[in-house]
Amino acid sequence: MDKRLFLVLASLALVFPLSSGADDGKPWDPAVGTATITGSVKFTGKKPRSRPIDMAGADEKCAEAHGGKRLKPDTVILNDNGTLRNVFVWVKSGVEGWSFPMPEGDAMLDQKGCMYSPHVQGMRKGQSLSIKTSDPTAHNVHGYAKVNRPFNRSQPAGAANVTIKMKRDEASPPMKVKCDIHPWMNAYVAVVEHPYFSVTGDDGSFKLENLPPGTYTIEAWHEKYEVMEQTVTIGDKETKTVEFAYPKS
Amino acid sequence: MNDPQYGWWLPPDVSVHGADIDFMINAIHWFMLALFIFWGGFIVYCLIRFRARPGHVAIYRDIEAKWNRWLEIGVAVAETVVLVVFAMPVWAKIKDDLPLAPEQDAMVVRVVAEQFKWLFHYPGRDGTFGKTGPEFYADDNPAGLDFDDEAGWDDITVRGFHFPVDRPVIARLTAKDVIHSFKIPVMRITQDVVPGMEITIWFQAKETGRFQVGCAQLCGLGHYEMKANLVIESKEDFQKWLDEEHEALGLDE
Amino acid sequence: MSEIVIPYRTEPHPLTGVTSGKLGIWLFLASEVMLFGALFSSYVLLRVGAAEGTWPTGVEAGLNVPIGTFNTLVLITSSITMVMSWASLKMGNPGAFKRYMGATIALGMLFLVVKGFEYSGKFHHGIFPATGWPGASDPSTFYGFYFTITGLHALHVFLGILVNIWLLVWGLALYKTEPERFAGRIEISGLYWHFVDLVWIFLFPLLYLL
Amino acid sequence: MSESHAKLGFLRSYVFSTDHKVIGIQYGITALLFLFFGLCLMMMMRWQLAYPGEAIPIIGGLLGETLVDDGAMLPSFYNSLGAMHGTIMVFMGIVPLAVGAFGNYIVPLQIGAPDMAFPRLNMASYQAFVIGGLVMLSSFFLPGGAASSGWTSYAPLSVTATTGQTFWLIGMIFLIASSLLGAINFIVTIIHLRAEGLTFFRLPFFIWSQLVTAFLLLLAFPPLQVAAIFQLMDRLADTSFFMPTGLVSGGDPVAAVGGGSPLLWQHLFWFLAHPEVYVLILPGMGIVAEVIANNSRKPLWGYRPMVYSLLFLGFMSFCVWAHHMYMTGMGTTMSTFFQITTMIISIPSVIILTCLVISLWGASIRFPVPMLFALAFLPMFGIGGLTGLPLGLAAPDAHFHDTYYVIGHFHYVVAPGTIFAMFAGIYHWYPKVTGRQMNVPLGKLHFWLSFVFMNGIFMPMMFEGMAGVSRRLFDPTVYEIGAAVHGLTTMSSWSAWLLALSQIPFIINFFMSMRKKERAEENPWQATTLEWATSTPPPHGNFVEPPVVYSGPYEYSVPGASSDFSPQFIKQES
Repeated sequence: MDKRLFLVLASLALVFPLSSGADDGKPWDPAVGTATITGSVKFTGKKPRSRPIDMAGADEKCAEAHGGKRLKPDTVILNDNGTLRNVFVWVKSGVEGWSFPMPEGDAMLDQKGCMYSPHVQGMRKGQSLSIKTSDPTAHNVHGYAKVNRPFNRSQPAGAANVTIKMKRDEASPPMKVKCDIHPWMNAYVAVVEHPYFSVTGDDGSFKLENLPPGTYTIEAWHEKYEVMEQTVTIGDKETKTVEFAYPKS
Repeated sequence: MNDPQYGWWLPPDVSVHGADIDFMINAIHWFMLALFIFWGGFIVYCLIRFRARPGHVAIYRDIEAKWNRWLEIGVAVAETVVLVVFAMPVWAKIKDDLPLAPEQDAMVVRVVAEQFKWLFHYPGRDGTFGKTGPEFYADDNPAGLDFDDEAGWDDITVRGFHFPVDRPVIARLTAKDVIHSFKIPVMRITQDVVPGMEITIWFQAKETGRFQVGCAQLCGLGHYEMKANLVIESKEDFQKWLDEEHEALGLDE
Repeated sequence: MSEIVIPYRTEPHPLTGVTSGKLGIWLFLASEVMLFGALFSSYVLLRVGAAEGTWPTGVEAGLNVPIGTFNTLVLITSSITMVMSWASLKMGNPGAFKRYMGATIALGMLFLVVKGFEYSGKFHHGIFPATGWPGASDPSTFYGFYFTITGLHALHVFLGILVNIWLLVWGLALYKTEPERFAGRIEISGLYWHFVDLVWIFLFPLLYLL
Repeated sequence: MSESHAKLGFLRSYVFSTDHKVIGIQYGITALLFLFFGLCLMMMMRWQLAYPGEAIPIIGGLLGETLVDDGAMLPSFYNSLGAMHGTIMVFMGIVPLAVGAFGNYIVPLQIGAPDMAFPRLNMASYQAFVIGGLVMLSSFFLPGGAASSGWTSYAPLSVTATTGQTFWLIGMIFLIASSLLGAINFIVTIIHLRAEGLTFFRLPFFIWSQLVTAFLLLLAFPPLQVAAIFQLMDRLADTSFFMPTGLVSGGDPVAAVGGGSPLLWQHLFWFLAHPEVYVLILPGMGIVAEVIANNSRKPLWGYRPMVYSLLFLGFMSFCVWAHHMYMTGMGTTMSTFFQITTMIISIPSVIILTCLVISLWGASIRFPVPMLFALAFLPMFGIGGLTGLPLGLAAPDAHFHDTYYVIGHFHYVVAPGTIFAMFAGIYHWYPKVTGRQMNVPLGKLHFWLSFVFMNGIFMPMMFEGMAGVSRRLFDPTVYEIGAAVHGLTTMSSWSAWLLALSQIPFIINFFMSMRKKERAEENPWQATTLEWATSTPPPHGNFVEPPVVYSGPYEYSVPGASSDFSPQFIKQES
């Protein structure tokens, strides 16, 4: 239950930290990034059932944001074109050895109407996750990180953003975020070392741009289904399409 | 914010069994007050009459007090009366007399406690609960329903508690993670909800109203927020609410 | 600052008939009875509460009864040698005391070594305190109890060995000046040792046989 | 060379001393510091309760961002404060003060012994207490904060809690070991080292209370030791003694645990913790009995019934533990048994209190500061005891369980109850320890302010509980009932802060009186018991000549005697 005690003791023992940062590769050269992988995530099975969330019984302030309409969980959302939303697609291997420029600003996670937005997102290792509350009620954001340091912070209505720096990769599986006060609220945040990741939206498509030519393992992750993998080789200025189909049959 | 119905003494009682509890609480407090005044009066009297002053000498030999024996016997008798005449029968009625007979027309509801909200599970139109189990718990399935079981598909799972007045309610309480405690002050109910156990309680309301369900056992940092709205309503209103909830399920889509 | 003299160190108190040290160790053992009593009652409570067929007997769970029996005999023998060492002191034979005390310590260590082999055998088979009983649909806490109770008992044996080694190597100097007081210390250590032995005699059937 | 010698001398005589008097003082100072620390934790909690969500004045800005948000307290920090306030007050404040300090200092003196039976064991138990205390305190600096599962540490919440809980358990194991060693020492000392002529029924009531307390510690603590070991195993070795099958964490089922029982923890915990309640109160009763007998200038009324009640109380305290668990779904047979035992155990408490009250009849009552505290103890403990009555019955408990009524009830027993008794003891024995009297006007100021504000804190809690406000709520105004009685909460908080300020006269008095030139008389209270038979402060070894006892402990105002007190250690002309 309490592996962290061992970690604390172990880190106490290591007074002088071992040298780190061996993974800093050569600086990124935009000129090589010419290839693109696109595709979409189809959904072929029977539509899974879901039940509406009742917010009003526990917290009227949550329900007011939706005008009394019942929301359904964000777990499995099927698009009209038969594709699956909220699938995290990323390059699992093949881009090692580069040091990519960091994006400006933080990755944002908003708490609005007692739902997290976005439900699934990717961010860069070393970037900060900024958790905002737009609700007139208290939230408590609890990050069930397994690789990074877990966090658990209360945010009363109108509180300042909680900012957490993600120091390690944690993409497979992504970190789960839950609200301790509203148990139906959950989100997933994947922390990736490079910028090649994408989340399927309302058309079920994804796009991984500016890749250097090479052979890549592409992973697709969905919170409810099994992880899928495909290997692609792309050449200079080439665009290839990769299709995933859920659920695995 | 100040709700006039709550003050310094007991909150309003809308339950059928609460009158007995309230009677006991009031009677015991009158008894306590009488005892306290008697004792306090005696002490103050002694402090004044037997204060040290020139010429006053304490009495060495034991005073022959008989009344203290009577006081102690009186306390013992009062406690026995409270225990045998009130405490035991009242508690036995609350705990053991489950309204299981069909003519009592008890409503059954399943209550699931989790960090940090309550969930209320009604059997829905078909009157039967769907199959449930801890292995089905998931973020999109807080009630732990087996989605493949048709009997459970019309079940109503909500975060607020509604039940009709003048009809016995049997609540089956389970907890997912840690110990919680199901508390409704106006119904004079407190019942710990222990993970790994299903605890059955029953109660019946005699008045309608809007109140709150709370958690009385420390269950983590969101313990203070673990509340649910409670609506005790007439049978007609309750049926109307059930119908609305059935609509909200969107089964016909 | 002169050394203050506290009475009833070596002579028994007329009311209780024992020295202070002995009364102290009896009280300590009373609290130890509560300790192991609580362990045993917890075991019984969870075992009675476990669902049908989820609680293995010791043999089903892979505990080795012959080894357990051997260890029981080892501890009983060590209790006998403990008594003999005290008796030899009383008869004014420090040489025999050393031999018997040495044997007690050696037997205690043998017990721990055998126990260690039992543990490592379990670990080797992938059985840890957190392991549920694999034959059952519902996990039980049998192995948790097995490791916790025997572990605590082994800790008691270990502490007993330490005390005995101290008495044999460093404590013996007292024999030359105050033989009675030293014999009293051996008796106190012996009472503790017999208690640890007795606990095992309850533990062995509870975990291995029932 | 000579300097290092002197240093060694200092360490040997003040830090690693085996003299019961020095150990008693060490316990006393450490426990008072812990009590003060516990008070500070409580003052922070009271701020959050009175002004939820507002920044804590002064210290709010100093705390880290995991504890406060813009200076306003976060719920996890509140829970830590609650758990640690309870633990510190009970296990590191009152028990060490009542048993460690008063027991160590007074018991050997009052029975005419040169020291405790096992002086080195005595030192070891103080050291174990300090280590346990430091482990507890250090947990505040852990990443997840200190233990936050309440002082009761109910599983499974505590099993899945942050690392602070592990420190709590390890700290508890040290504190328990300390208490066990101390208990053995007290029992042997009281049975074996009584002075000649000091038969059991000539023992002062305080000694009896320490003897019974020691037995309770000896027999009740091992089960908690077991519970702590089980919980450590659950946390560190992933066993599931307290973890049932089918738990869910973070919305997902936990597969690997199962087979345990959360109620097992409660049984083991309360089997200790109910006798623990008597550990908290009995030494207090003992001190009050001493002070009242001394200042009423007459023998205690009903000494023997009091002793028998005490013994019965000690025995019965092992049979009532499950009255803390009526609401866990136990059957009516079990609850009936525990309701009956609970009603039975109230009778000896009533007898002791009645005897103390009747002792005032026909007395010649003086009102020095210790007597004021002892007299205030009587009604305060009375309120605490009486309010236990509805809680001991299952049906009213259905309303009161885990409300502020419970908090009010047990605080009336231990705060204006035991702590007032402790103050009575400090004012009473201060001249014995230091050879100086404490300042009287400052003492009276301290008493009256404390008396008013103690009630100001806890009386509102009774009404809040009556209204149905649950305890351990970070922000009770979240509930309609909590918002309706928020005025009471605020009153409680202000009283708490004023109570803390009221301790300033005491602190000044405590330190300034030590430096007074004027020495106290050898027997300033004209007392009869043995601690006054030796010089003040007593020498190493306590008595130059072993004292001999000729009479009972409270021979005051004996007809025909030359003065109004006839000490035990002086043979009377018959």
